Amino acid sequence: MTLFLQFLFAGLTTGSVYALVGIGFNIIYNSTSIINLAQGEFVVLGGLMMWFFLHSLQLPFSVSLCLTLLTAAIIGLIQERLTIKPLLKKGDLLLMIMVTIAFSILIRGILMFKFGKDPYTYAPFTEGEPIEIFGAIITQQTLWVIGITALCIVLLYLFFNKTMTGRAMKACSLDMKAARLMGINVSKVVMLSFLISAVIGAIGGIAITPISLMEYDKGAMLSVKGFCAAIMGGLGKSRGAVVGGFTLGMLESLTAGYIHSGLKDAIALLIMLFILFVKPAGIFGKTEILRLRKF
Amino acid sequence: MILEINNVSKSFGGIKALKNINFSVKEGEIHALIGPNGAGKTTLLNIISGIEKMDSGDIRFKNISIKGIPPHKRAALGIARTFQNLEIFGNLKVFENILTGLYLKNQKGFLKSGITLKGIDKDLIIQSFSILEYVNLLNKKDELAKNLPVGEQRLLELGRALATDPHLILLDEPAAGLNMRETKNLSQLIQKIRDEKAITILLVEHDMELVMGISDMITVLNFGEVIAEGEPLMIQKNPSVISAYLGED
Amino acid sequence: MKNLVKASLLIITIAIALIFTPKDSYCKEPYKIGAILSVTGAASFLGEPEKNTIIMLAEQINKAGGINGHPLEVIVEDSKSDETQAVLAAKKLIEKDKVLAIIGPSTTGESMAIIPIVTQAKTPLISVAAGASITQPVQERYWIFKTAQYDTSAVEAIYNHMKNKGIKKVGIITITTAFGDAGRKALIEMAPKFGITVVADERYGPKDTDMTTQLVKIKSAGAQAIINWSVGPGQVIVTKNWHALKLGIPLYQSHGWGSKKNLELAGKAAEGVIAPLGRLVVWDKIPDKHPQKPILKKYVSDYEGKYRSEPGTFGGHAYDAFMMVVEALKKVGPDKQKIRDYIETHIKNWPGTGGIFNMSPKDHCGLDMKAFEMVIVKNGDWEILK
Amino acid sequence: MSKGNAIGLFFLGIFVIFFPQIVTDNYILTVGIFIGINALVAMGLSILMGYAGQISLGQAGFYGLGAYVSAILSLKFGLPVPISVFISILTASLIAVILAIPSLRLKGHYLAVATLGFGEIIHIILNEWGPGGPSGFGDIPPFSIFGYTLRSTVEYFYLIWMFIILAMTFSLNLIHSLTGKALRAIHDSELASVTLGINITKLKIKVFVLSSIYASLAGALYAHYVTFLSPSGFSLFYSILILMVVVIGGMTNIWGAIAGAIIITILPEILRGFKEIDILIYGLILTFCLLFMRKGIVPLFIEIWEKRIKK
Repeated sequence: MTLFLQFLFAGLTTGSVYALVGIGFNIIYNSTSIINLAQGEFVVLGGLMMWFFLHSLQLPFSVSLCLTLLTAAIIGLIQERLTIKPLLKKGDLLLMIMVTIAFSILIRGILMFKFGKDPYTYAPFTEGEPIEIFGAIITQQTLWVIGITALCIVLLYLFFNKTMTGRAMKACSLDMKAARLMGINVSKVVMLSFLISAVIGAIGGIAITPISLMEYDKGAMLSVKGFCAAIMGGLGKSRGAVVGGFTLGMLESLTAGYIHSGLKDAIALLIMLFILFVKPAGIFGKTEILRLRKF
Repeated sequence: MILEINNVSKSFGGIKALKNINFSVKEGEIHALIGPNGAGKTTLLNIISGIEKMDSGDIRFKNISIKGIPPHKRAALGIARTFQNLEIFGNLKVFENILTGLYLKNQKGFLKSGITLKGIDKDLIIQSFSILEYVNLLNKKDELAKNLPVGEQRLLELGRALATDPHLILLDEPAAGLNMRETKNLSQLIQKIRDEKAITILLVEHDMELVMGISDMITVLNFGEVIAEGEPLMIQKNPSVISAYLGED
Repeated sequence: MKNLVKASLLIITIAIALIFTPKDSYCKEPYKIGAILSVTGAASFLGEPEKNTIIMLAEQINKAGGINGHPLEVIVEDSKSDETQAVLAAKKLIEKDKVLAIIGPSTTGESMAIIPIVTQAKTPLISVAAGASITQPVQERYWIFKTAQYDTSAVEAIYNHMKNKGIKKVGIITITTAFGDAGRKALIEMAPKFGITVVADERYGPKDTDMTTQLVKIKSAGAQAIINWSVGPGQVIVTKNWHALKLGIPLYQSHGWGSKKNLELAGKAAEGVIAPLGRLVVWDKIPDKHPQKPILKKYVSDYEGKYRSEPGTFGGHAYDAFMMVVEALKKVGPDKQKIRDYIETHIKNWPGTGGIFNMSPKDHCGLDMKAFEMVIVKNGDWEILK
Repeated sequence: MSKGNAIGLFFLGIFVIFFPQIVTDNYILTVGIFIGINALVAMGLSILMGYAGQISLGQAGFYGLGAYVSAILSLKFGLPVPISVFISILTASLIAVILAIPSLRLKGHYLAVATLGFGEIIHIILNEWGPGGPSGFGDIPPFSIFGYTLRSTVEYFYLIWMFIILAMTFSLNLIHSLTGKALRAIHDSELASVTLGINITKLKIKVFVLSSIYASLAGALYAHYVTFLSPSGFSLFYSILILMVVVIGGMTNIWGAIAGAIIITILPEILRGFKEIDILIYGLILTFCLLFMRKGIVPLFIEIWEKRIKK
């Protein structure tokens, strides 16, 4: 029991980050049908920039936090304005997926230039002894990570359901043409979706860095895993990404715990492929007829 | 009867786009399908060509049910179509667009294509030219399709559909965006296709002059239902048709 | 007119200055040595200090008048931690630059990839990577040497220490890279010799974020100690997880642990971690009479003076490789066969940064477990265990 | 095949035959070999992207599969090299079919996703179960055929470029056949293509299998040339590198695969001086190409050339 609980906690920690990255994927996918493969880079950006403000500039925690989120938002904005907007009109999805890859390499290059290849870390948000629950141990930072993820989910839910802007974005994801006819500024929605995704990724990075350290090239792995999470939950369904992320984290941890740790990455990917082939709309989604896409 | 639509229904997220549609198209006729915007005309064409699935009902083509047959196989059976929002292959040359239509009856294996040195048969190219001549586009054969004006793109789509050697062509608003002269040429061309090639035509069109001028039979749709059917003169006098159109205007 | 006079005066002054500048004995043809190092890419933490070391040493030697009057020309190629690039670099050094010997590559995989090439070209290769397969079987590795300690030696040092402490069951956790894999194989293979059983064999990826699952599993398998074998962030995460879980069993790290950076990143979580480290890392803590001490002192202070960072164990491997080649060149001149023979037969009781080397036709590495000191982390610093 | 392409191929052939006679530098020939290997992988992806409108992020998986299967069969099972190369290609294309059928039946980016997952799985498998694990393994037999073993760099140069010319001929024939027109049609409008009776799923699967064949062949040649393999060269990074080759060279023209391979293979040699910012430069080049030179180098040059002729 203790053992199982301990595996569960480990799964929750990694699952939180996967979920946050997965949500980022979905927000952008909904507004543009693009798979933003630079999503993981924003997690890295969050962790490294936080370190930069905290340790290099010696700023207080709250200021560093705000500045980090601001930086991420700006980079997200730059990505959309510079690389997505000019291509969106062309409607060539193939090109847009590639440009997100290009942008991820760009961010990675800049981060390496600035921070080098060393890993970075900073102190946990609260100092203190780990907590024991039924014999299983959970660090305070882990609780922070899970708590922050939960908070993000709640805030996003409120945003998309209770605010005008959020509703407009939701409308866009259902039918872009109709949304445009209804007078929604689609270009703004796309921009906003990149901005929000960037900030969410950065939040994940800020929270996880004290546990897992952060280095410039961690993003690709996070993108792949976050993407698995999004696929598992059904691409485009925000709730799906949350469940997908935690399921994935849990599965990895349980595989490592009960089967073998060498297999945990393969298991995650195999499940993703399986879902893709058998139930492409995700665990929860209904398989709809996917329309022919015009390239 | 070359095409029979039996009790076809279709709904999109709770909204019924088509309700128990029944009508049939006689071989060798120009059959028009008219109705106000949102009446479900294009949806019906999509269902006939197999791009969208119907919820219930049956469609018979040449007395065979084509329910559940994928679109490319329907094309092989002899159903061709054009699109309201032009779907030409913009990056291909005009005559190459026709070649894509000829692919259906002249395709070779993938491997064979890779080891055949001489490329596309001369015969096929000549055939594509004669189709272009038929639709009056021969002088544009080497241009990129995307550089053609809308009117000629519509002709190109028609030519491409002809290249598949069909028995039935579904025309989705072929006159949209054309000027008077172009519309007139188009109507002559459509009649020529029926008369010379004996191809049946199912025409969705808003231009009433064109419809009334060339159709042998007209079916009127409104809110997903057939409200009238008959020859042009009869339809023009039908009170429910008039009210449907007046209601729109 | 005035300007013209000024200009000609200037030219004359420069010309005189050039003529009378003491030449660095550039009258003799330079000796060319090649180096293939992972300066960028995944293994850049190895290649970077290695490259710095070699450039620094070459400068020092040329400043001191070169080798027997011949200047030394070192051509460093970046293999980008990629075997394909290493092959290309080896071809270039041999065919184009016609070097007398090659130092590197930094990783075992890259070294293995170029062994056929240097063997065919009959060029001595002194690898700075650790894998035992680089120099074994030694009869097939006629031209190949290496200066990094065997993984097996590090394992031996750890198991020896455990034996003395009465530890009989260990759980190992290794990274899924060539480094971790080599360690894993050595750990499993050598355990019986020391009466030790490996009760858990866990792994993690180079970009994994949390290893608590593996550690808990090791503990629950009844291990009395944990051995982690990795380089990079993984070893710090394992340390942090180990500390947070309060497992109550000691954590051993590999010889890859020897960087102050790790202590900084792990903070107080690193307290009590034990690892076999080369003397380079703890050079200021070894007794003055130790034969390695003067070499280490000079090397570390030179390096830190020039690059403002610590050279680490890996820079040391390049130091040893380079100095072996230089000594051979000094004694036998520019002859590839003679350089090889000299290294094989004359590097005896030879103090380097990695240990005291004893090369022989049977051993092209020349180091054993005596190259390591068992070091524990105490108060944020290293402390040698007696 | 069009006249221009036939002439191009002829000159490529002449060039390949005489290049090693003029340039005897083994280093440059080795660079040439690696250009050839990258070009072969890129050629498949170029047809897939430019003609079937699909993207694969897992070409490294097929490349690695080809390399490992052929190496293992010849080393551990003692099969003659050409046979093991053949079996490795067969294995890769079989897996391509298994992967393609479900993901190409769906519309959109599912192939990108599936191949991404596939590539990573192959990487993990090679790490876990490949001979030597992450450390890799050596002593792979060199390429030999009819009892003759290829040893020198020149021989491998000829071998690899012979395969390039063969693959190029096949690809050009295909593109200029009626099937090629159908493929281009799919790229422009899937909707119109199906209504013309083109079985787009089947054609896409075939193109995907073709791309896997090229990639696995390249991998097998790599294995028997370098004679050492480790999983590190077959990661997502290589898939993206090949993607860059195709984008830079131009995906609507398969000559672009060769041009792109030349640039991407030589670029690291040029960038040696910029070691800290090389990733940045890669990113900038790729972004630039996608935003401002979408067609890629080869189609761009053809366009400029045609304009000049018209004048």
